[in-house]
Amino acid sequence: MTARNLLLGLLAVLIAAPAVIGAYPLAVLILVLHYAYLGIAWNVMMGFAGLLSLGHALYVGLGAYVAAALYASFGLPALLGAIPAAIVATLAGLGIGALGFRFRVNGVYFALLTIAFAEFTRILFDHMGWTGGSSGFFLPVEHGQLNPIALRGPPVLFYYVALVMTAGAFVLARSLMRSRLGYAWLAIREDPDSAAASGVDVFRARMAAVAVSSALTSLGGVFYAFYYNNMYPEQIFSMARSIEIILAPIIGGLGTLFGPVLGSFVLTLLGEGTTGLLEHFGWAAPGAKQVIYGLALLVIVMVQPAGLWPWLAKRLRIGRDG
Amino acid sequence: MAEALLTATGLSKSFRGLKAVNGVSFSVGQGEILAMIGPNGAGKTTCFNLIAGAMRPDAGEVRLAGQSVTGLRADQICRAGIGRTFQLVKPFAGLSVLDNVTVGALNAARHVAEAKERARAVLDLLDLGRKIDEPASSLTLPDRKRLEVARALATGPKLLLLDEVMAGLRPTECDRLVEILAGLNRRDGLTILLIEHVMRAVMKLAQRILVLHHGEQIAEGSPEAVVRDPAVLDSYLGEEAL
Amino acid sequence: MTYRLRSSRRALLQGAAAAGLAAGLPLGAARAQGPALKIGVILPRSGYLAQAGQSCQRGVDIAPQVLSDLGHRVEVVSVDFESNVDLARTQAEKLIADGANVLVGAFDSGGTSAIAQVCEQKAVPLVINVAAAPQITEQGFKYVFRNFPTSVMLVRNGLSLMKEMFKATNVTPKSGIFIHANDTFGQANRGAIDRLFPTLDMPFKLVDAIAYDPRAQDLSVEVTKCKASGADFVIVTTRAGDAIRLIREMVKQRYEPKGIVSPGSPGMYDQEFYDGLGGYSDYTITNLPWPNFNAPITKRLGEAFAKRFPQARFGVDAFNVGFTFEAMLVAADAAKRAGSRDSRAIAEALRSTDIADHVMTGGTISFDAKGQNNNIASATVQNLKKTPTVVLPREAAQAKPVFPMPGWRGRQA
Amino acid sequence: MTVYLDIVASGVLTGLVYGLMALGLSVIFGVVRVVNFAHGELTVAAMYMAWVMAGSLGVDPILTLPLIAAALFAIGYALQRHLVEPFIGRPEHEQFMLLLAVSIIVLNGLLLVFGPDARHVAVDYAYDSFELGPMLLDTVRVYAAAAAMVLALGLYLFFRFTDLGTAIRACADNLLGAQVVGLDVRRLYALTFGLGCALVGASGTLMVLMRDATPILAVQLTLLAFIVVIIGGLGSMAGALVGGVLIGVSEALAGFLLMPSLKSLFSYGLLILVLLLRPEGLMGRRA
Repeated sequence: MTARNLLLGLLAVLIAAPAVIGAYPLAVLILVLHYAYLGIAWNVMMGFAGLLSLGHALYVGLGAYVAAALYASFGLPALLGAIPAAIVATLAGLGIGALGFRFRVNGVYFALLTIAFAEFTRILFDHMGWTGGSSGFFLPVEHGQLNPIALRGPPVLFYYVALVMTAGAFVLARSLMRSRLGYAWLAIREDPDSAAASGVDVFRARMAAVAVSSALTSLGGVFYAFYYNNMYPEQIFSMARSIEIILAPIIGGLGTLFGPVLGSFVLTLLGEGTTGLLEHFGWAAPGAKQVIYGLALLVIVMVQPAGLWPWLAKRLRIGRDG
Repeated sequence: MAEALLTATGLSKSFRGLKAVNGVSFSVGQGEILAMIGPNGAGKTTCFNLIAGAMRPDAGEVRLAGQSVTGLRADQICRAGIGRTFQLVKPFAGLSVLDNVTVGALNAARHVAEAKERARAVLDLLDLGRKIDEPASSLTLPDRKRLEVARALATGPKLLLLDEVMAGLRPTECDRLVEILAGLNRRDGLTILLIEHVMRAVMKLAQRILVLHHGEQIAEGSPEAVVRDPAVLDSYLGEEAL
Repeated sequence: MTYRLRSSRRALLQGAAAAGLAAGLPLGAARAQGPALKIGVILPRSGYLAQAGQSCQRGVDIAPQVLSDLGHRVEVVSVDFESNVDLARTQAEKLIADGANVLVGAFDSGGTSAIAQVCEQKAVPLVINVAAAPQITEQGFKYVFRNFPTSVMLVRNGLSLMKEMFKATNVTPKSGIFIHANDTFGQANRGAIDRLFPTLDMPFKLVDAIAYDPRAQDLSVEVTKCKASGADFVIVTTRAGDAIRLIREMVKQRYEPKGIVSPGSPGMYDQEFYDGLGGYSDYTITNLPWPNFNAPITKRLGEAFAKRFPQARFGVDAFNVGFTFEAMLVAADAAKRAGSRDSRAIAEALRSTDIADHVMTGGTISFDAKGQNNNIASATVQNLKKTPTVVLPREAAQAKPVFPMPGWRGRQA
Repeated sequence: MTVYLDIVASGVLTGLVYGLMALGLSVIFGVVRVVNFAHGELTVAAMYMAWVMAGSLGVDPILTLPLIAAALFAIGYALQRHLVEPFIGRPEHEQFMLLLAVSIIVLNGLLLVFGPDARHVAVDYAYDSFELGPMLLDTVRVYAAAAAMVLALGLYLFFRFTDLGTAIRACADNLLGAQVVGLDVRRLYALTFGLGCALVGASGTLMVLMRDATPILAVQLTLLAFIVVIIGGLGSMAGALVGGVLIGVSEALAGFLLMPSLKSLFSYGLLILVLLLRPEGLMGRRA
């Protein structure tokens, strides 16, 4: 059971899925793939370069707003709008990274810095008139139109876009992990001083990690904008979304390639499954599902802090970073 | 004496008033092995860190093959051609032995495949060939020492800085390492500057010895001469002893 | 308390038949006893909108029984989207996959818009109980029907009722100030006031507009700013909990405006408002659509509510319960007229909705081309003896409006 | 002119309440170095406890303060001993996940038990305000501010002059050194976490006088506590108060002069500046 054919098998199943499953499972899978993608993007910064970002919703929001604004005012289709969106998010990421690293802000303080920037931007967007401020930004909804370039179409289009994005991010992460830059990241994550002594330019490598991570994350934001067709600063830049983004990679397995994907599957199914079970037994009092979800997180973090994928990989005797 | 590969002039560094290194000047000839000895707290490791870019000197200059490298960052100095090990070994614990050394090898290779090849060669040289896929965290202390040397060597240095690599090794392992280092020096003309307490290794390897005490040079010369120099004995055994 | 009222079909049919006979209500032409209409209800019962979501849910819980008295057999499936847009989408798909013929929801404008898109794609009608963002009915949806006023309508009705109140009590404030939460609803109201205030030649000058952060720990600075503006009339748009803090600060800072009026936001008619402020809650006013208590259907809804939720007060929950029940009534009525449970047929029938006797104030329920009900009227609801009481328009009034409101002193908490 | 006096006075009062609310975090984060992301949720739990106690005993919540502080102390001690201890020294993201899970459980547990409606505690002086010259000082917040200063002073004396306090400070300064000299670090950390939670209990009891207890309050309190503690300076009791006042006054002025909805823009801006320029905070020692 090598990692390769396990992955190809999963990909084949996912490609065929829409033909067999109903609209509800399809919507759930879109959510799974969306957060798997964002998990991979976030993991580049944390899993590879050891930088804990708790404000990644900032890049989702920037990506969404830029692409949506360009589409609404100039009709620029999503795929083209994604480029300036990624550029804006990357500049923001580089700005935060440069400030953080230059002033030697690290560990918990770096995490707090990312939170501060995300909340700062949320409040700014709450007051920006031309993006609708806090009453939200709505995209015109085209009915019954299929235009993949502009991300206009039925959910199954978004499913395949999410699948392509996730697979692409996986392959990109895998190649990065095996590249010169990837080795530099892994070295920095383990020991920055020793990495420097081995010829790694720590500052530039970290900035590269932030740039790649924020650019990828912003593409997830572009997807969000055209899938939901509306954005509120309070929801898209929210702390809750930043936390949602880090759950899958941490529960799945930090620094691994498949961790974020597995984590996203497990957590989303845990959520939907708990809701279903509770309703079945009639205990669906509001809050009950979240208490169970919290307990599950607690158990996983205490029993298997390195994440589920490394544990599972050992069981299936696959290379750890498969 | 061969023309100097490394020259340090007037190196000084103090920490909140304590003069750890005070005006140290010396040079290491191309292809030479110089040992730096002295009691604990003499400023040896600080001197190393000033040369290797881990710390910025308060005063003084460091030149490598005629080029000034004073105050450069650790990675710039590594790229300039100085490989170093740490007194307290700092492996990339979560990575495999091969990946640990590949990180260093990337400093001297165009792409990853070439770096891996280079890493395998250096690991074989240091008798770690059989353990390349094990995580660095599972290695014994001697193996970690060898891993540290391997990573420094893999960066393709002109000058190798070794900080007490023999500490904690059994005599046989010590001799084996001395043999490898001597071979590199003979075969590839690798210049070595090492800090070492294990006199057994110093006497075998070093062509010249520099003695530091309280941050200052108190003696320099051939191993035989230095070992008998009264000032050196005082520094180790303390004045009253006589 | 089970939320999934998927009680077996048999029990429901018996209940409906028995109720029909017992009440002697004409069941209309004996329809073929086809299966009941399946309504999927989607509300934020947890998360930051839990308070409003659960209030609407109380309307859902009593609706089937009241609707069956009116000859509509409905089966309700309720889901909680936890005030989270991602879940709004998946839970809407789940309801439709489970066979819901029509959806009702969702209070939060972001969630409602996400659900609207799912309904549009699946051609399943969505009847919005509460959600004020105007854009929802501007996006060209054919399967979305909103029996709830947009913020523009709320503010227009609210401002004209204020003028009516000034005439009724022949007291007119000199200067007013508008203080609102800087969130979706607050911003929408701000936009509406900026646009409408100049056009309605209001008898007082609007001195300033203050936006506050609903997350703020305390609102003392905001009230100080109001007091400093010298305004003697305060218009507020708040989230549930903020209204309490605003009034408390006004009492502490001894700021006594002639009136505190909301053009339709939650906060000043929730049970926690009365618990929190006691006597200080009196005389505050909210202009919003309110149940017409003289209508028989409202009485029946109130009785069902009292039986099912003895500890809650119908008068207080009436806004959320009323609009949520009306949304389900609209859906059931359309299904009955369409004579089928097919979603497209129901949607077609919804377009020609024309319900005269319904719970909330205002003309008959009917939808324009964009699916918006424009006949919703507002009433002036003033808190008298800690109870929301309709004081305007005169024909629906239960008491006379008190304006200007007495000072804070002498009222115990 | 007096309006500015009012604004600044109100800012100082609010700031001291912020400080009171952040004291518990300053102790836990400052000493045990654990990112207590459940701080807000524990505060709201204390508010609910105060509401229940005040309701059932029919007494002013301030009298129940010692009881609730003791209850929270026990919770904190148990939390550290059984949940947090294995995570000391582990990477930050693991600690963050642990306490995030705890916060999700506590928050939604409260929603389950108490429902979403705000719970209010009525006290007769709730609407009074002291007159100090032209200024009107809100009675409740004056009490809370006074409590904040008393607690901060008490903490300062505890850490400065008692053996236990000194031992805990030793752990904070140099964990290894403390262990080497034979301090039972496990017990000390548990006591510190308990002490931190006891402070959360005290501030929760007073908070319920100012804000009605509702689950959604929790996340705001957690973020605010971190801002106050970082700006004020880790592990410094006075720092929490100074940080609180600095934010309270800056928010008040920004709210009054510009727009109240921009208040927290300034606190986050301030946090960014402090994180960059003086990470140890105004009153903290260089880490």
